[in-house]
Amino acid sequence: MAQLLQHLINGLAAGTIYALVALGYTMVYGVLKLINFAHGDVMMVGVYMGYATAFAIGREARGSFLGIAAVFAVAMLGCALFGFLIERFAYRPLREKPRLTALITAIGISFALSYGFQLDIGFLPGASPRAFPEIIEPTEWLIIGDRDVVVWNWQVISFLIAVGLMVGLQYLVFGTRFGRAMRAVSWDHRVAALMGIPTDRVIALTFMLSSGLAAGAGLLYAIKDTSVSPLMGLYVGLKAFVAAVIGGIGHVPGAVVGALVLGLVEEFVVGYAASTWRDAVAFGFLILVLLVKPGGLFGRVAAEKV
Amino acid sequence: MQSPALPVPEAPSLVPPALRGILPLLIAIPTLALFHWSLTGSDFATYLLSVVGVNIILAVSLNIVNGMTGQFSIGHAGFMAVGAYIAGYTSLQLKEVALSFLPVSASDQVLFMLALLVGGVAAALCGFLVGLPSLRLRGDYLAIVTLGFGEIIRVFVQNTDAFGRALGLSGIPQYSSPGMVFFWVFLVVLAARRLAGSSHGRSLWAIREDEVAAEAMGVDTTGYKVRAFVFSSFFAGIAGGLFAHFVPIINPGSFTFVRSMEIVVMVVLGGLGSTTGAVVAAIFLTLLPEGMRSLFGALGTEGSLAQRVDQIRMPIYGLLLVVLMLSRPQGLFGTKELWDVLPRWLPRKRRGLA
Amino acid sequence: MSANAQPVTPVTLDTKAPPALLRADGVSIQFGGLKALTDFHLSIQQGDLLGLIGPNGAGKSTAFNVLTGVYQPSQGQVLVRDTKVNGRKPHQINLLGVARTFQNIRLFRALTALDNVKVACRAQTALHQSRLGLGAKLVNAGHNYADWWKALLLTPSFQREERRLTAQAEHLLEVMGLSHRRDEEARNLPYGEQRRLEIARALGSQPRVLLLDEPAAGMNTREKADLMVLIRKLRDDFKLGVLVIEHDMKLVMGICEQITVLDHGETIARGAPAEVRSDRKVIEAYLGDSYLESHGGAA
Amino acid sequence: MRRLAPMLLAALAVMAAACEKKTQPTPSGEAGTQAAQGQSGSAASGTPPASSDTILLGQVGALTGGQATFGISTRNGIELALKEANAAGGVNGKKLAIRVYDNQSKPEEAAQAATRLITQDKVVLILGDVASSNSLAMAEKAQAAGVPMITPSSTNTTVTEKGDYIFRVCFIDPFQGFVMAKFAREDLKLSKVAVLQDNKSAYSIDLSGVFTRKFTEMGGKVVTTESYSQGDTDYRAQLTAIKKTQPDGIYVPGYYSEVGVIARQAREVGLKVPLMGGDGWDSEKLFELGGSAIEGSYFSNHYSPDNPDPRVQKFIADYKAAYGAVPDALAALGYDAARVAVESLKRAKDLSGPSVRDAIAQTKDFPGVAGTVTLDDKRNAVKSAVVLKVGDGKTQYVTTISP
Repeated sequence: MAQLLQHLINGLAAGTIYALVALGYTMVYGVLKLINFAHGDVMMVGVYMGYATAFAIGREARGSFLGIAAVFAVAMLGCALFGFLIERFAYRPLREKPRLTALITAIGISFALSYGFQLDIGFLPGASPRAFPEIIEPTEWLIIGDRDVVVWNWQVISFLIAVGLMVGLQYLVFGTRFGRAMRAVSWDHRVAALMGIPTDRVIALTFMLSSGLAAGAGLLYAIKDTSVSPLMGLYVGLKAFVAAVIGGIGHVPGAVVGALVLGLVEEFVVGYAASTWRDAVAFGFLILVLLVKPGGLFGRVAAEKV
Repeated sequence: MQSPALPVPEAPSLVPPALRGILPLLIAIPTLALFHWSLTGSDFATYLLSVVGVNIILAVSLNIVNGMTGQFSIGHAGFMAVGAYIAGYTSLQLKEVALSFLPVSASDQVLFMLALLVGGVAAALCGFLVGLPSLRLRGDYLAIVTLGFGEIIRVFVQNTDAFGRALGLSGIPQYSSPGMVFFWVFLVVLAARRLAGSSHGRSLWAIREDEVAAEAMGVDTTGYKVRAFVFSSFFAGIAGGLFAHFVPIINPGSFTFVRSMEIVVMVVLGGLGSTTGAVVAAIFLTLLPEGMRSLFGALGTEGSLAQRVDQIRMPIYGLLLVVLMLSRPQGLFGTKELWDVLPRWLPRKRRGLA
Repeated sequence: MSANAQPVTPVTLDTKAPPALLRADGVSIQFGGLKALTDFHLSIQQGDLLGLIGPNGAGKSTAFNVLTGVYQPSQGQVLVRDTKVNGRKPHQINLLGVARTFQNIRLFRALTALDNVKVACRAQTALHQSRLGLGAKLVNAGHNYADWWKALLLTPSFQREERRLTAQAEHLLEVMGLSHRRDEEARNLPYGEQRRLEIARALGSQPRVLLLDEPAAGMNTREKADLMVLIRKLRDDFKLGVLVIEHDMKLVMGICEQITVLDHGETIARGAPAEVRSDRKVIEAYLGDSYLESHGGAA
Repeated sequence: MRRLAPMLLAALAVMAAACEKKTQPTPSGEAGTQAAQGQSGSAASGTPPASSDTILLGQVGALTGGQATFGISTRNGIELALKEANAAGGVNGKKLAIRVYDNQSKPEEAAQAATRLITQDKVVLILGDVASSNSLAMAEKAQAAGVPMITPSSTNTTVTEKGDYIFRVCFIDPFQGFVMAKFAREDLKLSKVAVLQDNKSAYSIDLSGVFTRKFTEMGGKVVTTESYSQGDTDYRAQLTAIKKTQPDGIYVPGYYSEVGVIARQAREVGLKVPLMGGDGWDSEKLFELGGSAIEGSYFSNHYSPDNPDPRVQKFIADYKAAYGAVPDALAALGYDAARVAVESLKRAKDLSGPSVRDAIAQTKDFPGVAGTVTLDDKRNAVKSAVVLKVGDGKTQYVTTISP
């Protein structure tokens, strides 16, 4: 029983972080119908930005609230700018071109980033993983029994941050003018442009938002698992993408639910079945969901107007 | 039925109809033999060309699904893995076997062919299974199912002792030769072209252009999509089999989704639907990293920087992809074939897809 | 077949005639809460030229989609020569002899005009795979794969088949006056020719019933007049039953022998053009007062 | 038909064209062209041919991809050894040069790079990769071409079974698994051990298999075997499952890049028992990644940095000066492999494959930094292993176990 509870907590912790990354996939897909394969790698870049900041401000400042805020701010803003640049120079020129074209540039960027960061030249960090500085000193937040179940402070903090970001996002999409513009662009960006919506700006902002969110998620991830590496984006990105599809890609709450479900499924497969089959089960689960609900858990397959 | 029965016109070609089917083979086999003979003794060319050939087979076969049928498969490496492992395993089992009525080398080639076909058929069966969800799934959702399939295959192999788990299958006899690889390249190109020009190919194009209209015109869209998957994965399996017989060790790390992505890149770069485009893109992208090696090698061989340059190839490869797509978003040839984009003074084919 | 005819209220029209080529019996369809079509009846015989009219959103295209299997009816049934086709896929219904065009032209844009027609011609040689047992399905599947092999091996029989398809498609292009566009990509054709090409393509599937969804949309008066003549000619030459959705009153009234009027998914009138024209309900619901005025009170 | 003949011709033309294009920017480089056109001419492409004053060696390693960090360490070790050898006058007056190719941690790339080294660059000897599957791919090519190959750290038994040109300077998996089983049973007196293996690494699976067998034979019990995949960062689920079985030790035969994080998370879920591992642990990074959590763990290794032997201390100092880090086991093995190669080249009567092979095969009691190397008739190094304890940011020598 205690073990079950512990697995539940672990699964949720992993799921919240998938969720933040999955939200980035879903938002970009929503406005552009583009599977942004570079998303995970953008996240990785953000984490390294946070890593560099944490070192720059020194060991003492790191633990303070301001220190943490600075690390997150630099990483998220830096990453948002980075996302903007990628959108501006790699995706925007291809917007009216076949959809697959932009997908290939996304793959190109993904390769360039994940391989580029493996170089040990100049500021690039090199291939080996590094320990992420403990900007949040880990302490037990809740202990049940003889350490049967342990909830850590960072689990609570990242859960709160994640929930806060999600609520904010939901408000942004459904409660603001920008969100309305975003949804309009998502429906049909040509028509939205005709209606006077500055499509380019909306798309650019969406990219910045999703990249910033990815950086935040990446930092939480790095805090949770205490390490950073150039390939981390590949794995997290793929899983988050799967989560977004399970929830119904393009659907904001769907991405969150999909990610939590995926986090739990993975945790329980490893905890109670064979850990070697984790990835297979994750993908098998995905295929099963899609066969039953072809648009994901929440997405609807729009009936094509004939 | 109501339309007047039209007389079927006679074949306009000089070549008798019965011969048209096999004539390319009659030309290709001696050419390939010559090609094979000219490569004897140059191992690196042999190896490199084999890789090029395998990538051509992969790109051309994926083009049937992604380009001609307009579906979006990103799990091609999975089919390749199935072919590679099944063919490799078959060859390992048959290593000691020889057909008594043939000389050993000929017998090896016969068994090799057998192993390839077994691998191809196994991959085709998987293609059938993966194609089935296309009953219900469209576009990106189908894509992620293919991706999932590829990953499941990888995990399966990684957990199966018979397939060597993480170490992979090694000691597969090196039966493959450029002649054999390019024989299959020739077959897949021929098959893709003939398919494109046939009524079946037209049905695939129709699905790509407008699935609803195709369905309304009596095209069994699901059936065609499944068949396109089967056809394409058969050749992917063959490519895997060939791959296994010249590397000659296969392990799960060679069939990740990054690999699938590389094949998708070839198809899109060549121009979705263009068979020759896929061929050219596969050649170009396969030789590109080796070319960079030569380039960097020429720039300097001493010093520690020179030893690091090999790492720089992959980031540059990624950036080049971006630049290429920005400069030619429709791919090299669009949906056209090589001869449609050749200069005017060269003899041209009639426009159109057939 | 008539033995297992369902106990439904027969369509009130002409019950003595041979089984209708295409018949809708009390078809209703709902999307969510919205009733797009209610209790729709229709019957098409060979030689008929029927019209289906109604204001925007009246359910005309929905009716087409139900008849061709794109949508499944919530209630009622669709019969092709007394065979119930509910639940069958569009391509299966097409193979039973029902072909259509689309309101918003849906050609295979990157294919040549000839290839567009050949796609439809080809399909007719495929086997009917509607309600087959497993064994038959397997045989069928085997046959399908064998067919691909024929194409790959370029067997003489395959080549003959290809030539036959080409000849057939060329003939249809000629009928529709498109021979000069044979090797042009469909997307490069002018609008009116695209419409005609769509009809040629529909004819390629050798239908008994042809459903035309606003065939004259976007045409000028002269083209429309030509089209009217052409549709009649096609009906006679190809021995078809034709159902036309049209906005242009003149066209419908000019060529159709019987007209069904839809409004909000309900059939509000049916009859000869003259009857429909004088139907008060139709005038109010569909044509509106302005029409009455402009046509000097046609009734 | 008419459309096929030109197509074939075009395809051939394209192939030729593409190849030419590829080497266009290369001023002197015709390698690609020649290769593609099937002329096995002399190695061109800016490669210094095996001229009179240099001897060219080749290395293929993972410089990018999931295992890049190991490949790069190996490369550094080799580089250092060659630098020293050149400073000491090279081999019989000739300087040594090395050509390093990346295999992206993929066997097919390894085979391609090895073939390129052999036929284009005409190297006299190849140094292999860390991952056994990559070394196996290279071994096939090296053996077929009759070019000797020394793998620094591929511990899978099958590698050297590929043929008489393939050598290694490290011990093999069965031995290392045995060492830890013996140590755990006899020195630590453990009876219930859980195993956590890297399912993506043949090395890890082998060690875990041998350990399980030996440990059971010695009367212990392996209570559970869990797996992770290289590149994972969250092991809490496995560790929680392990915790349930209440082991008194955990064997984690993986690489330091994962082990450090595993140690932290083990402590986090409340597992206080010692961790044990193999030479894959040996890196300064282990302390960084594992922090205080890794202290009190044990691993088997080729050498101990505490070894007062001046050779070892000098190597560590030189390596630190050159690369700013304490060498890990892979760097030490790379260094040893390169030095064995250099020594053998000195002894070889000429630079032909068979002569070099024979010279390598005679290696006996060679004083490497990672233990003394004597090659047995299966071309494996017969070496003893040391067990190290991790404590306070460095390792402490515990014991030596001989085969």
